[in-house]
Amino acid sequence: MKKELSREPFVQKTKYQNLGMLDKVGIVKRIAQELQDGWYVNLGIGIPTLVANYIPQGISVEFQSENGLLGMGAFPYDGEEDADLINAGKQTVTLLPGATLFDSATSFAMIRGQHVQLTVLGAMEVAENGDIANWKIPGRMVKGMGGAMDLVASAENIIVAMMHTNKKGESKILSNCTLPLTGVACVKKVVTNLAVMEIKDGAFHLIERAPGVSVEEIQNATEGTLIVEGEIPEMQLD
Amino acid sequence: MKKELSREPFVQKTKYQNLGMLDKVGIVKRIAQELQDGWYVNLGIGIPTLVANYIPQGISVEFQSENGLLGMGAFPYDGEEDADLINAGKQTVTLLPGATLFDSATSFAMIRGQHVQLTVLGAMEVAENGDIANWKIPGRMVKGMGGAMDLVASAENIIVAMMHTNKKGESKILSNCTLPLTGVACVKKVVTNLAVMEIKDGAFHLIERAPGVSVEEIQNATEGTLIVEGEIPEMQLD
Amino acid sequence: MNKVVANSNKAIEGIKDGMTLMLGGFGLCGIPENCIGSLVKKRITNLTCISNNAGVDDFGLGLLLQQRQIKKMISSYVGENDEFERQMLNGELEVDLIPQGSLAERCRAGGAGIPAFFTPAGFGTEVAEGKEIREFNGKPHILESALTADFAIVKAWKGDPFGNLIFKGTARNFNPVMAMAGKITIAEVEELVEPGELDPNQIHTPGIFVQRIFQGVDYEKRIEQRTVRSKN
Amino acid sequence: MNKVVANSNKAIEGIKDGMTLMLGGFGLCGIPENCIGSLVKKRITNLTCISNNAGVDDFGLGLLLQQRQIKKMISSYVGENDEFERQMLNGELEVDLIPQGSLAERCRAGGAGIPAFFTPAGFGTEVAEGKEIREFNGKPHILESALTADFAIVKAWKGDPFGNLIFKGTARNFNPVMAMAGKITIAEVEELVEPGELDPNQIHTPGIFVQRIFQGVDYEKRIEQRTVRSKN
Repeated sequence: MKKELSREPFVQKTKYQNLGMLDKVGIVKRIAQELQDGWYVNLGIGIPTLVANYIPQGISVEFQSENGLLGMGAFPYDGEEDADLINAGKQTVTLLPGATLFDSATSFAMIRGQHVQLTVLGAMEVAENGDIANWKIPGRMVKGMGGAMDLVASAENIIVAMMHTNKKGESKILSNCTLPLTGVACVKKVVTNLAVMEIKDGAFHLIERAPGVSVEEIQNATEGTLIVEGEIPEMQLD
Repeated sequence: MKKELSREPFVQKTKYQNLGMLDKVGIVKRIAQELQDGWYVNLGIGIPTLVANYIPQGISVEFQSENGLLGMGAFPYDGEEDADLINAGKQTVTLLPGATLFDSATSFAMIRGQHVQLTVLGAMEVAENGDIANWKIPGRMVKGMGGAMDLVASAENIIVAMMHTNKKGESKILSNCTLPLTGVACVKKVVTNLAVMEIKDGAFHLIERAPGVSVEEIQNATEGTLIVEGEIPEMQLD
Repeated sequence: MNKVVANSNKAIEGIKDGMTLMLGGFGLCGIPENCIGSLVKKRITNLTCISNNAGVDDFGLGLLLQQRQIKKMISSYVGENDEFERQMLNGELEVDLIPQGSLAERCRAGGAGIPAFFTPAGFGTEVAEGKEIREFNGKPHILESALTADFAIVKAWKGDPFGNLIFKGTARNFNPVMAMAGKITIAEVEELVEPGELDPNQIHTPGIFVQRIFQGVDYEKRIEQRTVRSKN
Repeated sequence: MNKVVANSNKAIEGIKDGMTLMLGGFGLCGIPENCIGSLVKKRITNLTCISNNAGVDDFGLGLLLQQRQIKKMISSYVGENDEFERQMLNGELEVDLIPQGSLAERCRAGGAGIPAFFTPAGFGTEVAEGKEIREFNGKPHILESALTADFAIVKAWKGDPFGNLIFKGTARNFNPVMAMAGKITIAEVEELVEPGELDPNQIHTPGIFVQRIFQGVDYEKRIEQRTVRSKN
C-alpha cells in the first residue's frame, strides 16, 4: 500500500533555457520547489498549470481542480478524452489512483475551509501589502473572477506566478494595485521572471535572483518597496 | 416503471377500538387521512411513527428519517436486522426500492429547505397561536431537542399527535404554553384523542369530534380559545 | 412516486417569460442540453439565468443568447462567447458576476433553508460593495444571501422515477446544489433506470429535490478544450 | 500520500487533556468504537466532546463518561444514559444542547470556512438566547456559528490510504461533516482497501479532509433498539 503512484506530466516537458531571466518554464520550476510532501495544491489556469510537470522527486502532492476533482492526472491519450472529465480550465484530463469527484459546493468547502495547502495563480498586479489584481481591466470585456476570489480570500499559502513587468516594461510589482482587486493582503510569495520575493510587513523582500539577473535590475523593475538584505542568491533550478 | 411498489407496514396492525374517544391508533389513523400522493413525510418518534401503517389506498408517500434516509420501509425480519440501518428512533428498519441514504447536513437541508411536505410529531403542550412545547420539563432530566426544533421551525405543514389532557385531566391545549418552547407559531393542526383542531387567527378551530365525544366534552378539556362554528362532524375512521 | 415526463418539451412546461432559472454545468460539461434546446424552440424570453458560465456562441446557453432570450446572467465566468460580449457591451444584457465558491454556496443555501451566510471571498473587492462586513477570528467576511430559482434544470448521468440522480465525472459540478434550490427542479438524464436499480448508498442527489425527470436524447457533449497527448 | 497508521492507539496520538473532539455517529450507529476504546485506555480527561448523542451507559461515549473523562458535551440528544444524567444533575458535566440540524450545519460550516449562518431553528426558544435575530423573507432567523475541533474522529465502512471514505447505510450521519471540521481528522474503517480500488465517483468523504486512517478491529456495532417482525 506504500508504493509510490506513477505521476505522468500534464504536458510535454519543454527544455529550460537560461536567458539571463526566466521564461515561463523557469518560473514554474522554481515554484515547484515550494511543494511539500502530502500537500493538496490548486493550480490556476495558464502558467501555474505547468507546475505539475516539475514535482520534485520523492514528493507526493495531489492537485485539486475547483470544478470538482482531486487527484488530477495527465491529459488523456488521443482518442481517450472524456467530455465528462475536465479541469477548471475546461481541458480534458485523467484521474490518478485515489482520485475523487465532488460537486462545486464541496470543492469550495475544501478551498474556503483551508484544506488546500497551496494555491498558485497568475496576476496582472501585486502590491507590497499582498493585494492582488487578476480578474478585471476596466473598459475591457469582463470575463469574471471564476474561483479566484474564493481561492485568494482563503488560501493560507498563495504563490503568484507572473512577469515582473508588462510589455511596455512597466512594473507589475507595485506599492498599490491600480486595477480592481481580486483579494486583499493575501499574497505571500511572488515568483517572476526576475526574482523570488516574499511579502511581509508591507514590503517585497527579495530572496532570490533569476540566473544572471542583478539586484539592481530587479530594483529597477520594481515599483513597490523592495527590501534587499545581505547577499541575494541565484535560484538553483536544476 | 409505473408499477406501484409494495409497502409493508412498519409494525403489526392493532385493531382500533371505539371507546368514546380515540386511542393512539385512532389518532394516527386520522392523521393518515391527511397524507397526499407524492408527499415526503417526517414522522416523529413514538406515536407518529405509527402513521406509516395507515397510508390510504392509492397514495404513495416517502418517509424521511432525519438521521439520513428517505424511503424508510418496515422493520426487518427477525435475524435480518442491520446495525448500520436505523431510523431516528434508533430502531432497526429496512429500505424500500428508490430509497436514498445521506449525511445529517443533507438531511436537515431537506427539512430546513422545506422539501418535506408534512411533519407529524408529538407534544406536551400546544398553544392557540401555534406554539409547541415538547422537549423539556424544567427540573427534570433534559434529554435534548434532537431534530424537533429544526423540524417545527421549517415545516410548512405540521400536525401534532397528542392526548388532549394529561394524566391529571388538565388540558394540554392551551392559551399559552407553560413549558419551554420547541417552536413558535408553527403548528397548523392538532389531532388528539378527542378532536381535530386547526390553528389559525390565534385560536383552535374545532373541525371534527372523536366518535362519541361531544362538543361540550371537548370544550371542557380545552383551556385555550376554542372556536366552534356550525355542526361539527365525527371523524370517519374506517 | 413517479416523476417521469416524456421529454424536454414536457419537462419545461410552466416556464414563463421573465422567470429565474438555474442551469447546471461547468463550461459545456454537464449542461442540460435537451432542456436548453426546448427553451430555444419555445422562445421563452426575458429570463434570468443562474449558471456558472454562459456557454459558447453556438452551444449551451449561447443558443439562448443568440435569440436574445436572456435578460440577465448570474455567473462566475462568462468568457469564450462573442455574442455575450456584444450584448453586454451594448447594455442589452445585465450581468452579475459572483465568486464561484459563493455562487455554489448560495445555491446550496437556497436549497437548504439558510437565508444568508458569511464568507471571506470578495472582501475588499467590488463584490463586497453594499454588503455587510463582519470580522470572525480576526478576519473580515461578507454576508452573502441564498439564491433560489423558479426552475432549476440539471443534467445527470443516471436517474430513476423517484428523481434520484447519479452524476458522472466532473459533470457533477453545480448540478447537485442547483437541484436543491429550484422551486421546481427538472432533471434530464442519460439513462433512466427502474426503481431500485440505483444503490441507495451511492445516490448523489436524493429524489426529494427533483420534481420532474426524463431520459434525454442525442447528447452532443461538446468538448471546449480538447487537450490530449500522443501514445508515443 | 499515505495516511495509514497502525491502529487506534497510534491514531489518537496528540490528543491531550482539555482538547475538543468531534465524534461521528447517531445513537450507537456509525461510532468510532476503536478510537473511543483507546481514549478510555489512555484516560485522556477534561474533554469537550461534540457528538449528536452521548452513547449508553456501557458503550460509545458512555465509556468515557464512566471514567469522568468528559468535561462538556455538545449534543442534540443525550437520553438513554443514567451515568450522564447523574453527572449532569450533580453539576459534574457541562451540557450544551443544540438542535440537530444546526449541529450538523455548524460542523459543515466549520469545515467549509463559513464562520456563521442564519437558520430558523430555535427562534423563540432558549436556544436563541443571546444570539442575533434577523428577519429574512418575513421570517425570523438566528445566527449560528461554525464548530471546529482539535480532532475529529469518524467511522467509515471502507477507506483507502489517501483517506477517501465510503460510509454504509445510516452509519453515515454526522461522520462526513465532522470529517470536514477537524484540525486533524482520524478515520477508522472496517475495510482499508488499496489505492484506486474505490470508485472516484462514489466517495462520500474526499481524502483531503482526512489526516490519519486505519482499519479497525472487533467491531461490536451494538443495536440500541432491535425492532423486527416475524417471517409469518
